Amino acid sequence: MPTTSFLETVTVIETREVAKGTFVTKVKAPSIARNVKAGQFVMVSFPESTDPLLPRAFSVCDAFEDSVSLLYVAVGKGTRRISKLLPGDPMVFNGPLGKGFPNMSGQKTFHVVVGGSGAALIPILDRTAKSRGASINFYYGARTGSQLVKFDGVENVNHATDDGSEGFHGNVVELLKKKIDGDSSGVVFACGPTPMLVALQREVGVSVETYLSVETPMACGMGLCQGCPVRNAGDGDYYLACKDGPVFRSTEISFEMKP
Amino acid sequence: MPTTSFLETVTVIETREVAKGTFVTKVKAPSIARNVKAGQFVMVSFPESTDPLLPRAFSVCDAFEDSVSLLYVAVGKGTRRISKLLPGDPMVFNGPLGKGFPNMSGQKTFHVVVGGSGAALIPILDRTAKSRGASINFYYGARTGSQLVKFDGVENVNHATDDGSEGFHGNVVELLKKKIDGDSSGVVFACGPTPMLVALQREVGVSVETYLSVETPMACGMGLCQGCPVRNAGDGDYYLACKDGPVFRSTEISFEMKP
Amino acid sequence: MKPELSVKLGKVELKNPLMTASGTCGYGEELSGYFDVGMIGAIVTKSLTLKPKIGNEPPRVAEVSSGMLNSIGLANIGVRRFIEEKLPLLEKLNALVIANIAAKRAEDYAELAELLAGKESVRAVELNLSCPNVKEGGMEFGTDVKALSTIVKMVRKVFGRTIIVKLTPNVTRISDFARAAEAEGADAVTVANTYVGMAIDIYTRRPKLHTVRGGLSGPAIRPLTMAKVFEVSKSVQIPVVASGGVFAWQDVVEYIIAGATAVEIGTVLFAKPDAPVEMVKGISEYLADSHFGSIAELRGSLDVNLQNVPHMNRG
Amino acid sequence: MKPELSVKLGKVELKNPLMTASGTCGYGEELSGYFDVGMIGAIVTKSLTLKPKIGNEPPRVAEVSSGMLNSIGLANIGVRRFIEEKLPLLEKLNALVIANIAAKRAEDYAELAELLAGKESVRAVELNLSCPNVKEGGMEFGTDVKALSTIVKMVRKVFGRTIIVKLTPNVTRISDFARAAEAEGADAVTVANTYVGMAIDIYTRRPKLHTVRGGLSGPAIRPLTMAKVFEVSKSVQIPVVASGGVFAWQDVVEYIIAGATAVEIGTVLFAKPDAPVEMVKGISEYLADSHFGSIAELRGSLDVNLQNVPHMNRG
Ligand SMILES: Cc1cc2nc3c(=O)[nH]c(=O)nc-3n(C[C@H](O)[C@H](O)[C@H](O)COP(=O)(O)OP(=O)(O)OC[C@H]3O[C@@H](n4cnc5c(N)ncnc54)[C@H](O)[C@@H]3O)c2cc1C
Ligand SMILES: Cc1cc2nc3c(=O)[nH]c(=O)nc-3n(C[C@H](O)[C@H](O)[C@H](O)COP(=O)(O)OP(=O)(O)OC[C@H]3O[C@@H](n4cnc5c(N)ncnc54)[C@H](O)[C@@H]3O)c2cc1C
Ligand SMILES: Cc1cc2nc3c(=O)[nH]c(=O)nc-3n(C[C@H](O)[C@H](O)[C@H](O)COP(=O)(O)O)c2cc1C
Ligand SMILES: Cc1cc2nc3c(=O)[nH]c(=O)nc-3n(C[C@H](O)[C@H](O)[C@H](O)COP(=O)(O)O)c2cc1C
Ligand code: FES
Ligand code: FES
Repeated sequence: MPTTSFLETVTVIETREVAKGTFVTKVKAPSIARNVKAGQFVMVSFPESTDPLLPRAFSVCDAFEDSVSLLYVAVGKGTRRISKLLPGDPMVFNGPLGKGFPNMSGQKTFHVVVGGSGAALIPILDRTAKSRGASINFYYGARTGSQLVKFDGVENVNHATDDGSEGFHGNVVELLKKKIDGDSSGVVFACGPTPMLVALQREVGVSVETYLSVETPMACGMGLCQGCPVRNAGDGDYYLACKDGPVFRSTEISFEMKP
Repeated sequence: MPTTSFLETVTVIETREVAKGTFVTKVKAPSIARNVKAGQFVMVSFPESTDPLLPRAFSVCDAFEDSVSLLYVAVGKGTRRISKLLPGDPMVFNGPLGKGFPNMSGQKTFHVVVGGSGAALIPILDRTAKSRGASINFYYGARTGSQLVKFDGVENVNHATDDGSEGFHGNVVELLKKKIDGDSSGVVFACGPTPMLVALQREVGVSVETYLSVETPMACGMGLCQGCPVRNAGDGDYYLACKDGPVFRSTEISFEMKP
Repeated sequence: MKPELSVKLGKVELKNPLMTASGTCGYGEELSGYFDVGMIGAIVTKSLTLKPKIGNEPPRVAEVSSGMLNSIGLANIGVRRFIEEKLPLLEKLNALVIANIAAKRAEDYAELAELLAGKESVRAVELNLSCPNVKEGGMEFGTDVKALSTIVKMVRKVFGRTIIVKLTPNVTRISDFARAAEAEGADAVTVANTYVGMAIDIYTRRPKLHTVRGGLSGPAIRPLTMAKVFEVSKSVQIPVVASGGVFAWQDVVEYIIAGATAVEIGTVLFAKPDAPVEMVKGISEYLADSHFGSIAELRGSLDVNLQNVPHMNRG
Repeated sequence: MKPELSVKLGKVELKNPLMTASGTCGYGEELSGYFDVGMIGAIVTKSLTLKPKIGNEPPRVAEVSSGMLNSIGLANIGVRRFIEEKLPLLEKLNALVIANIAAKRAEDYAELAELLAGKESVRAVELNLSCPNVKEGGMEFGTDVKALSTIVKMVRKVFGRTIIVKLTPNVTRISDFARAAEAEGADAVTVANTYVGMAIDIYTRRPKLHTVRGGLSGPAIRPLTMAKVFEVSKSVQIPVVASGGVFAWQDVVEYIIAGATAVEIGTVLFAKPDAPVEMVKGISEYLADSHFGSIAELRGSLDVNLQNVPHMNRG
């Protein structure tokens, strides 16, 4: 049976531009805030409008008391629209949806690898790790330093940039490999562009317990449409990213969408 | 050859709710402001959006120096959208379009009959009459008093309401007939709902020189689509409301759209 | 007095004219967290095939202006697992169940219907004919009047309850197909499935769907399907189920005025999974405000002079 | 280096692939206040008939989701007044003129073409076949392959310059019609005219168009026409002119990638009469940014494995 989810009319509390073209929007969404776990997502739509027509999926970036935050890069119709909402404006959230990351425990070290809007997972994973007493390290990659979001109160964030303008000069998977240096005792969580996930699966997932949060096009987010298949590495059947994921054990899936 | 018209990106100066559900939006539109005459209209569209898809026609309500005002009732997609724009927001105006009312002169008395959003013509006709030294009277009808817009500095406005809550109790055509009382020396200008225009044509247009500004659905406003036919009372051919009108001599046209 | 919302498709009575559209509501239970699925006229299942199907490679969905393209490829768990696992859930939820079926051979439609005939709680079958006919080189069944007639005839023999034939809109004159379905004893026709469409990413120069072309649904198609519902309702006596682009209760009313008996809602569920709730309310209030006592009075109430309707007087 | 934008339709060379769509630009001169009509590939006139036509009763236009319905009814001043009054203006404006023609009898198409053949400045004719065939009980010419062939053959005899056949999309398989046009010597096909649609005012319960049904244009139809342009461009050797739902330069590029040689713009002109100016700029920059030297290189560059394209693998 699916996790309980809510169709909630939420209202905007505030929106901030946290890096070039990247925004965090905080909304009042009590039911979702109280039930979400790290790695789950919400489908966002706009009442009284059919443009955009389909709801958009966003990972929950943080949840605290009554509020939920989203972090997104304003690239298209949906994200540009959210970024322009004023405090008090409504949206409809459907969530929390999907299966999040496995529960964290104090026994293990968690290595979280993110790129682009995958950085949305930093605050919620950090909050979860702290509440569970787990030790967590972040590896956060971007093309250039101005795209990196700084998160207040989050420690252990290792930056990587393609142009070397901040942190490690190179990609974030290289950075992770350098840091763990063959130690396969930890757990890797990752969220970001598909090429990054493919590299992790190939270069890290074989030796370290690795979980990937995948992004596929989604029309519904709740198992209605069969629009979000992810190939099962075993029998070649499909999982649904929205119901069976979006987080998968890296050994369970095979990427077939051209990255 | 068509009147010169401009495709102007205009910016909102301010929007005021001037009666229940009725708004006046003032924009900066220098080229149109300097060239418009009373009874002409503009086609309004929104850059970067295809919803609404077609531009909307609005009579120019007033034009002064660099600015143009529109008066509208927020009933649908286009009007609701305009009413929510903030100062500085852009729209695209195409205009001035169509043929306006005939020139006014000091020799005659002008009786202007308006209903609903037809009230848009009061300010611009008043301004024109004053500049030409013509004497002008307005007859302005609505269902109820709260829908009547009060125009600063405009005198000689006679109100009529269906419910008698303000001014004459009855319809505005009756009011006009009572006031002119068989005197056919003046000129009647009218703009408003089709049933009002039909009544004027039948009951006043036969004896008094009468000009009607008609409203038809319009897709382009500039003669491209042939979407806005108005039956020629003579040969049964069609005029185009956008190019040959929207103002017609009442004896020239016959109404066939079910009012 | 509350207006009467119930409608009949063959012998089955729906408590209101709303149905879910196949493929947009999973197997029904997925919606049960959002509203009481017993309150909607009918739940129409994802197309069921004899064997489970994994469906097409991704990407399978893409958004376009006021619509979406899909090429799911009939991904489903197969009719047997449906009967074992999903039907009992739907029964428990008091849903009125209509099973949509699809196949690549005429015989397979009959076999599917026969399997479902054994389950009383499957109150009707809806035949999805937008599938490639493997014998005839992959032409859609629904674009070949003879193939359609054969399938309906075969299913009619084995299935005594309501048969609804879901027509494809991708033909020159859809009413020819509706008449053929009626002639073979179908109880209703659904007008219509999705329209063949396509979109390209101009930067990668790749199609947005793996299968290149897919089916267009959503508000973009509503005026097209409206014209077809009107045409078909003037051509056959059996009820017409409208399917295409409904996003608000006003759209349901519009289809009923055009001649529909019931109305399916599909793509809207993705953004508003509880849409049926406010739609039933909206329809009910509209009927009351407009002094209609029932859906039947509203049906086909379009005020129109048929002489104004040239075969195709446009441009 | 500036990319080469010119394209050829038969013997006529357009300086860029943009054309106005018939019926959406008056006779061309109406646009001249908004941009230099000599800069666009071609101006296609409103459909011309032998005698002037006053057109249908209003209402003739209505807005729907991402589109509009129209039933203008071919209102036009007639071919003779066009030649006398409008053509000289277009010549003066240096427009490349394509005359769109329409008729209710095959012979009339030939007569129209013959009249226009005498005018050198009419560089091509585009045959609008979405008209009722009076002899065949009002079926659209464009839905009858034989009627189409007859008309193209007759026009080919009297008109030596470029003949473009504008196809209707309201058929099961549009490529059959494109092939017929090619076989009779047409130089290009336009894919496609508007789609039959309908809308109802639910409060008056009257159709939004006097003729009840009308033609759907605008972004809503773009994915549909995209699929047809792709299909037709794989079926014939002659150039395909795309027409349907272009609102931005990206849409023009998408059609060219799908296989179009030229692209008509229609409904967008109502909101943006100067749209061609920024479209030419956008296309030009796209080509440069993507390292294409010419439109010809971009044409049909869709990266696609044709084996992924089932005849109709949807749902
Ligand atoms: C489970 C899940 C979780 C997600 N979480 C987040 C999140 O936390 N933050 C977030 O920003 N997004 C997230 N996404 C992606 C999100 O759903 C949207 O696709 C994305 O935000 C773009 O939406 P849009 O409406 O602005 O763009 P659209 O209008 O849909 O697209 C506009 C254009 O941008 C391109 N485009 C679409 N997505 C991207 C992209 N990611 N990068 C670059 N170009 C793109 C498209 O090809 C298109 O041409 C998630 C997706 C899934 C499936
Ligand atoms: C020459 C001309 C001048 C015009 N001048 C003005 C003007 O100065 N001020 C003004 O407000 N309008 C004016 N109009 C009408 C205007 O163009 C729009 O049609 C109107 O404002 C509604 O637009 P919308 O986008 O808000 O509604 P839409 O989204 O187009 O319509 C929404 C709903 O409202 C209904 N509706 C549409 N118009 C009206 C109406 N007028 N009253 C009640 N219901 C309606 C429609 O049937 C529809 O169901 C003029 C029209 C013409 C042709
Ligand atoms: C994602 C998706 C999957 C669909 N799957 C099926 C299907 O399996 N069988 C079927 O008969 N129709 C299927 N359809 C068509 C719908 O049932 C419906 O007829 C169509 O989408 C038009 O309605 P709408 O615009 O309300 O979505 C599907 C549509 C969508 C969007
Ligand atoms: C108002 C209007 C009038 C039209 N008149 C004609 C016509 O006379 N002849 C013709 O061949 N096509 C006509 N068309 C079809 C257009 O030329 C074009 O093929 C169609 O609108 C699709 O393109 P678009 O979506 O860019 O508008 C007309 C379209 C519209 C909207
Ligand atoms: S997004 Fe619809 S099933 Fe996953
Ligand atoms: S509105 Fe297009 S011709 Fe008048």
